[in-house]
Amino acid sequence: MSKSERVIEREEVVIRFSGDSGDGMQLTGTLFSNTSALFGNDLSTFPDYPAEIRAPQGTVGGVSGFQVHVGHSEINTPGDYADILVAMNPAAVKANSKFVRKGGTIIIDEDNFTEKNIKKAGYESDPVKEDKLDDFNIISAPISTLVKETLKDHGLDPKTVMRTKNMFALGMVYWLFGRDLEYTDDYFKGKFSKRPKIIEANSAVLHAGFNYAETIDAMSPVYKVSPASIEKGLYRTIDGNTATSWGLLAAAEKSGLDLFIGSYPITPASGILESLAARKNLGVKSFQAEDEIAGICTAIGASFAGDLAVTTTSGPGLALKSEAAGLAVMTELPLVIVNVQRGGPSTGLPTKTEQSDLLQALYGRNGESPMVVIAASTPSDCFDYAFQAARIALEHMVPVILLTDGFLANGSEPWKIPSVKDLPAIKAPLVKEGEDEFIPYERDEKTLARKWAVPGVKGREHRIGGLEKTVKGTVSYIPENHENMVNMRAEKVARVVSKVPDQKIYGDEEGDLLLIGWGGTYGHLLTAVRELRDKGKKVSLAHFNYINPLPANTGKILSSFKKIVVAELNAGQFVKYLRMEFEDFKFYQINKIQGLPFTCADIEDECIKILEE
Amino acid sequence: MSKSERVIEREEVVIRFSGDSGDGMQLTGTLFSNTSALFGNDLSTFPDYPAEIRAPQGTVGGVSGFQVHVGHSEINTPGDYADILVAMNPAAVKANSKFVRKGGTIIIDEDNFTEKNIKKAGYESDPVKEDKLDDFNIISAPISTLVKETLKDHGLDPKTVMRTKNMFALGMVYWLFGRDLEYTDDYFKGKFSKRPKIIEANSAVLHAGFNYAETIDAMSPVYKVSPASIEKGLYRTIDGNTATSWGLLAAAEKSGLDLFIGSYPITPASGILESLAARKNLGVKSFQAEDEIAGICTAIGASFAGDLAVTTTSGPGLALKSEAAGLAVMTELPLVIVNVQRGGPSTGLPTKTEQSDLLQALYGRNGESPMVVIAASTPSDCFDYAFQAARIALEHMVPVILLTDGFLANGSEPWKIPSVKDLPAIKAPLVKEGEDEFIPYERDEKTLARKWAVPGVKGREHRIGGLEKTVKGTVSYIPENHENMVNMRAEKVARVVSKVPDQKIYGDEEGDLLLIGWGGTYGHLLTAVRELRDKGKKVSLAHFNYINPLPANTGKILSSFKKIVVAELNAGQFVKYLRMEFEDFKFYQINKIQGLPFTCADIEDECIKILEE
Amino acid sequence: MNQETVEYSPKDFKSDQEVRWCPGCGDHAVLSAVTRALAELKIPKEQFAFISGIGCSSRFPYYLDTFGFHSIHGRASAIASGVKVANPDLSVWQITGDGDSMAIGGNHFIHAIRRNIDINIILFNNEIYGLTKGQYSPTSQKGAVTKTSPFGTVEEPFNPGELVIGAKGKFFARTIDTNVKLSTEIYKMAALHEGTSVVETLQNCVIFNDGVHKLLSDRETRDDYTIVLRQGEPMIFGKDNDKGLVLDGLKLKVVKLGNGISEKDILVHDAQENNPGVHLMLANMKNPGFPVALGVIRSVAAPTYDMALNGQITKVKKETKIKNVDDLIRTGSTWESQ
Amino acid sequence: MNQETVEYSPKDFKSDQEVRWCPGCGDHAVLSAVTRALAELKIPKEQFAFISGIGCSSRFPYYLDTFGFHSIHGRASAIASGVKVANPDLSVWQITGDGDSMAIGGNHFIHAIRRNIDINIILFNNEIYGLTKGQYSPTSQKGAVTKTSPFGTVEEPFNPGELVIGAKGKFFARTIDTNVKLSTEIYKMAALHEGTSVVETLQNCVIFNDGVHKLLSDRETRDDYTIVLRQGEPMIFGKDNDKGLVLDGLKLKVVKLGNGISEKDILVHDAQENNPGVHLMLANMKNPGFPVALGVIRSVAAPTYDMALNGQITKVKKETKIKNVDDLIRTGSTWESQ
Ligand SMILES: Cc1ncc(C[n+]2csc(CCOP(=O)(O)OP(=O)(O)O)c2C)c(N)n1
Ligand SMILES: Cc1ncc(C[n+]2csc(CCOP(=O)(O)OP(=O)(O)O)c2C)c(N)n1
Ligand code: SF4
Ligand code: SF4
Ligand SMILES: [Mg+2]
Ligand SMILES: [Mg+2]
Repeated sequence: MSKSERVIEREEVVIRFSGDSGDGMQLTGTLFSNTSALFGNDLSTFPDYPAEIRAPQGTVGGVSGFQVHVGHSEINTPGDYADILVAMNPAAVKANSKFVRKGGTIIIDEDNFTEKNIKKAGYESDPVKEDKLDDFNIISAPISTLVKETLKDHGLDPKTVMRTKNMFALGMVYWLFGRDLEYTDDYFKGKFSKRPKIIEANSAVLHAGFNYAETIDAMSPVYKVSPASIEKGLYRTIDGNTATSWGLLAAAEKSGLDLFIGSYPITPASGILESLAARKNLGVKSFQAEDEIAGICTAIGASFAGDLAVTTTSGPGLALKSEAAGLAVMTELPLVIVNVQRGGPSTGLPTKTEQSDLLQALYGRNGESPMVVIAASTPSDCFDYAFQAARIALEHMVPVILLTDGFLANGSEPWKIPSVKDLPAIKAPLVKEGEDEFIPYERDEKTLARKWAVPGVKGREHRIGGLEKTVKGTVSYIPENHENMVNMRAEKVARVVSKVPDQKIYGDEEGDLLLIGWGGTYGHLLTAVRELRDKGKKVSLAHFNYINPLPANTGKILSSFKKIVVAELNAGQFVKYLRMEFEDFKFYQINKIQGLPFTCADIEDECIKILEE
Repeated sequence: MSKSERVIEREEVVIRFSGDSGDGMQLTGTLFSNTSALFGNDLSTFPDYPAEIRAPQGTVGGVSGFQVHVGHSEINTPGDYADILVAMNPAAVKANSKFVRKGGTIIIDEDNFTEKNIKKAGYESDPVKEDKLDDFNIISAPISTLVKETLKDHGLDPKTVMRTKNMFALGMVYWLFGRDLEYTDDYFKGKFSKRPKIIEANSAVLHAGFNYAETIDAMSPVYKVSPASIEKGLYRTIDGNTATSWGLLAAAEKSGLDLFIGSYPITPASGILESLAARKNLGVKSFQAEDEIAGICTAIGASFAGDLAVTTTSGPGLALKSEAAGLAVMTELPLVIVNVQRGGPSTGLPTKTEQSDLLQALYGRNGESPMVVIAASTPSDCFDYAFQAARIALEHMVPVILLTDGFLANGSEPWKIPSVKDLPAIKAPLVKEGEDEFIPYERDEKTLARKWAVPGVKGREHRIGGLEKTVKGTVSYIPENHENMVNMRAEKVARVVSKVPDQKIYGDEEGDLLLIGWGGTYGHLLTAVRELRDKGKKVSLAHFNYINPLPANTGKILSSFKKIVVAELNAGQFVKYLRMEFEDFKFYQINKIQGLPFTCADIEDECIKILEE
Repeated sequence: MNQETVEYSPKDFKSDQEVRWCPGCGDHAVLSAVTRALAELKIPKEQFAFISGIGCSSRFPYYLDTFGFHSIHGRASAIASGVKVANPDLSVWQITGDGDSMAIGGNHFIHAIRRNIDINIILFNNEIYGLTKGQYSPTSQKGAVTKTSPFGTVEEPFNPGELVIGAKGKFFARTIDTNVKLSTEIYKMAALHEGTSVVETLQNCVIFNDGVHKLLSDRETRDDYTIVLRQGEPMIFGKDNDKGLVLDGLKLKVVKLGNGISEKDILVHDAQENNPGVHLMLANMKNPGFPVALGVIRSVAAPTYDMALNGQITKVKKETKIKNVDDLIRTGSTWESQ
Repeated sequence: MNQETVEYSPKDFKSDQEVRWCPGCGDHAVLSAVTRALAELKIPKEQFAFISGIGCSSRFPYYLDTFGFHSIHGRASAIASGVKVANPDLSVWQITGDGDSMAIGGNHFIHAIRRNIDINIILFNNEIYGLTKGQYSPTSQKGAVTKTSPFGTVEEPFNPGELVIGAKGKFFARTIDTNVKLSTEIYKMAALHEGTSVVETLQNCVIFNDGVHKLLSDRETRDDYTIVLRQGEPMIFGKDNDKGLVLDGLKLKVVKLGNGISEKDILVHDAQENNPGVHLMLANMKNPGFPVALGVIRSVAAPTYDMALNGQITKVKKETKIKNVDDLIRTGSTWESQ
């Protein structure tokens, strides 16, 4: 067979790079993604790595994976099953073979399939036999040997030589897809600009891999995924954490305020703090606090002083912030709290994704302490919802919780780069200097927001605090005043609905089944609904970004479908919330609590079951 | 009129003592309560004091009050309105006159009604006029002058003399009720055993007040409240915080374990720590921690080491404990968390009562983190539910949250003293020394409780922690294991239902309206339902003590009434929870968020409105 | 801070709120001293921000006509840090109790000090939890009988000065509520010091711990039981100025002047010495045996966090090519799709 | 603790769990040293409880075949305190990182020390957050470039020894991962000390902070850059044992032996001196200019919290008439109703 005969033109392909934590699989995946994006594919990625920095070499616990889904048309998930698996060692096969599509391709470094490694991975004998992979297209290459050979005259030490193995595999994959090596060569030049030997070595190995793939005959099939026909414009790939921090930066610029971030590192939220700490060039005051409580408290202080204040964390950190979050509710100061959800409870599964902090976000504070809660649904729309969270906080003088999750935070996709001038304006109710009395809890008629008088503004001295107050800011135990203030704070949050667009529906406005989701499961649910509709099912999707308050048309949407199914990566938290808010409906549930995203297939099956019930 | 003509035989009388924080009103009320209890009355008390230690003298903010409801038959609340108000100064009138029953009696110290004090209290002129108190029976006595006179030869300094004023007022009240002075005289002897002069002075003033009341003619009416016909037995008065600590002590004794309390002081929960710190004679290890987090964490450590471990707090403190509470869920260690609810959000109204921490107790933790939640409903049954909380924690190996509130904590009532031998046995699943493998998360078939192997027991070395684990205790990221463990932890909490008695109903088993309440509002709701039933309404009460899990018959009860009304001192938290759990009902709500208990009258009115809707 | 100078009297700093401390509470005197110090600083009123936690003392900001924030228990150091970093031009003060700063707030307290953020901390030390009605605090003396220690505490207290130094503190002073003049002076010095300044203010709680500092405040005893340290002056004290401190090997010793010992033998106070050894000993002196040290014990110049951070921002901003968000989101690898 | 003595070898203390630290991580060596120390202590295995927080180092308890608790970030001091107070017979150890103990856990850390609860704290100081992949910690040197400080940190680090002393610490020692022999010895001494003992263990994170302690561990430099302090011995160091420490006024100075300076001029180490002055200076010594002090720097006897509390309980129990709950609930005023 000549190459052209074996070319498979595909709408989309899923590829998973996997190997030891030290094998550089995250980088390999990222380079492949970027090259594909440059080529014009749409894509979605899912990194999946162990909680240990370096788990013992060669064990399943130490396998690090990076899955990329590239496509000609719109891609919404990193894919359920891989078409191609790159497995640098037996453990990588062990961990991943069940996620390879029947008949898919598995590329292995045969040099690593020694008896010792096979045992370490937990196999008794031949992995191909044990995992029944005979139907698969196994490409076994002596990668380590070939790399050594390639670099034998480069004068490098053996450790450095072996570190380039991943580039050999990447070269092979590029050949499979007919991709250009230029982007990757450029990357080497930028990254190692002061170490020309390393540039040369990586490049040599990359090309060797590409050439090797071309040379050997077993190499089939070759995938062609044409560029996606996406909207005209300037694009880049972006992950959720970066998008979140950039959205906040955009909000700072639009509001004319400095951005302050007070945070304590925690997986998978640290990336936001790291990305903003690097933005001193845009005036970001990044404060790495001694703990999560200090994170939110420094942010509250910065908000009191007039900055756009942000604190970022993940589940256990949100729990720690809950007392101080109540202070922000009580003092009615603008604040954005980003919670990148991960597997719980307690330390739980820190590097895995889950949606189980929703009820904590809604109710995890003492007293009647309502808070605006919104959720992003794709890596790139983290930008939009971070921007929106800041806008609501500043214009309504409320703390806002933005929920993302590990899947969004680390996943990436192409993003059409917006122009800041096209983003909505943000006008915080700042008070100017003056002689007239300043009344701290006097409210805007429409939004019920109080005014923001920051220290340094002449004539606006006043006191706020966590004790209940009268409108004038005097501490008060008067029963009616308390009831009134509790109601005001609730009503103020309810009125944020004026900034919440009507809930959109994918599919028809009515039908047999409405699938409901929220946050990071968007891609999977959308794909499932698409497939169901392709099969002729009367199924639509309502995927929520605004949780509290809910979009004004939510009740109406619910009443337009025969059955309502709420799918979440938890034991049923949004569905509980919907039950609280809407007494008249029966809600079905689909739940998964495995630290992993949904698979589209599961969702489809469940929906069909419910439809047929 | 002779005295006997003016004697009014009453089923029940409400009396409120009020004055400056420094006037000793809490003590006065307590002494009156104890005397009435000794006499055989049933009673209920409600202390109500300012958040400041000493607010400025003579201001409304500084008024401290203590209300007692005494009765011949069962008394369940401190009463909506007072029959008798003792007001030591104008501010006390200002703060309380609206809570006096039309035509009631107001005893004032006329020496304190100077122009300055009247102004300080916020009156322009005569309080009686301004508050339209002409219909009231005002007994104006020159108390200060009379006290000075009484003690002029006792050789005491003026400050000490004036400190006895409250005893004059108490003497007057005793006369009004025909009570014996003996108990109070004995109290002086015990309290001031080393200062005979002080005993004499207090006693002299008490008797002077009594005699003065007998002497003056304006003194009417005289109240006779006969002893209540309560069950035979030994009684004492008890407040909620003391009852809570004693219930925990009883559980320690029954389980054969030492009691460890790790807490940080906070109003209104401090009393529990204080009461247990005094119980070193019963071996209590009381640890005043540096903050709430250390409070719960030392308790978790003590639980790991084999003590019955407790941590106590109020709203903001519970928020701080939420991360560590999740650790207790994950490690499946027995732990009792007592939360004495107060007005929120944030610091809120720290000395006032509220029921607004329910959703925080249920959902205020990251991840899927279900916890047993129970609530006491009267000062004395804090004993029973504290005991029960400990029993569930120990026998099911779970953390349990016990909710009480400021009203229960500080309120008191007569309590029939139980015998410890009559309390149920408590058997914790402790593991003995042994050579066979210990499997940390192996579960009891019935309860799903794991076993408790404490350090020091030979051969039982093992490791636990906050990361997800397999049954054997190995850290695990396996998706199915996580899902299974999440479900197990939820199911384990659900199975606690085996210890939850069926929900009782006051009134008929079916009817037009079911009033639902939970926790500290029991007395008020019961009284309201009684009155409604007396009026012929088909109303019953279901008052919940077990919140999670709910009693097994809850659904059945709900379906036996035409209308369901949930009354709570918050914006509607239990009703939200019921909506989550039961999709098929419509729930009405009665809510009050004023830092105060319900008034029975309000509840009655609201129920009638809903009945007539 | 560069602002116009202005003239104030102490009462310009009093708010319209009713002062709610117990009559006789030491807090009243501290309020006096602070309003005097503020008036003397000649900083525009709107530049002051007072941040407190929870406790009797933490009610303080309500009584001052400045920007004020009565926050939550223990968190004032963190909130004040945020205020100062957000706006380094402000004069930021933290008001806190011994429980608020050293029990629940201990971590934020030591970290603010370590970072040397330019805030002025007035720490009211009454060795008790006042607001919650009399439980022991981390500064209560060992054996103290309180509501939560009916048989006496079994734990050693912190000494605030020692903890401050252990946390890399650059400014520590001590004063006492009853000495309003000294307090005024010290609060001013704290304000003028750049970096975290901690002023432990010994305060009497008349209700729950009356008289704990009695020997140090009573007219008859105070001169013998305290020493007021002043920069560059010999450490002499006593009703008759007849006692002094000298070094005996590596330890301090009290000596009587006269009989061959003269002023020049007495140790001279140097608050500006970087090595904290002597400061630690001075902060640790206690009765009996030694006078309690009042005055500025340690005052060492060092870069502040807020200045360093803002300096870094200024520098990076100057050097960058990325001037706004549009620039930022277009850096790195992008591609055109048509 | 009074228990039968028993014989163990280090491997008796190794659990069946796979050790998951990076190859080359300093934690491996600490694990070795600890298992050796435990074996040498001859305490029955079931008496050991190891409590940790979260961090790479905090995985430690999984690898030991003792009772172990891998808790949550920063709280190990509090949990360990609870364990020890509940059962004072146990040998309780806390394993913690520089972030775990001094960032989020700072407050519990200083309070455990102040209370002098008898726990042994091994503090792994790699000057970085390892587990979360390389952010700076409260011990990272000023200017450190890390993931969250791309332009260098602007804050001064804590020195653990100084903080321990500021918190009234009675036992502080320092060792380094690479010196397993010294570590073993010091962990044993920590275990034998009654009260909180803190052993700062300098540890190399090969991934995120490789080489931070290089000068102190490399064969060629370590003897000149460190000094191992031993009770009662002169403070001499250097490859050729030719350097020593002397006091110069109130400060330490490095001198060269010979040329008129002999061993007897050199300062003798006294870890048992109550006055912390010299200990503070020793703990603070750093390169360049001074060797870094290893060994037990401070070890002062003092009553422990757990003993005092349990002593109080024993005493009160003996004196009380209330022997059980039935007695208790019948004290005070009660009445019969018939
Ligand atoms: C989270 C939280 N925990 C506990 C409390 C209760 N509390 C308020 S003030 C205080 C201690 C007060 O002592 P201190 O800081 O010394 O101030 P003082 O009243 O003595 O001036 C405590 C325990 C609280 N308000 N919030
Ligand atoms: C409440 C909470 N906040 C943050 C984290 C994330 N976190 C885990 S370990 C760690 C710091 C680790 O540093 P260190 O204590 O020095 O230990 P090392 O990994 O260096 O041994 C952080 C920030 C967490 N797990 N929990
Ligand atoms: S309780 Fe003590 S500290 Fe609080 S206001 Fe009264 S005297 Fe002052
Ligand atoms: S990241 Fe650093 S500290 Fe953590 S295991 Fe690896 S080398 Fe050790
Ligand atoms: Mg105090
Ligand atoms: Mg570290």
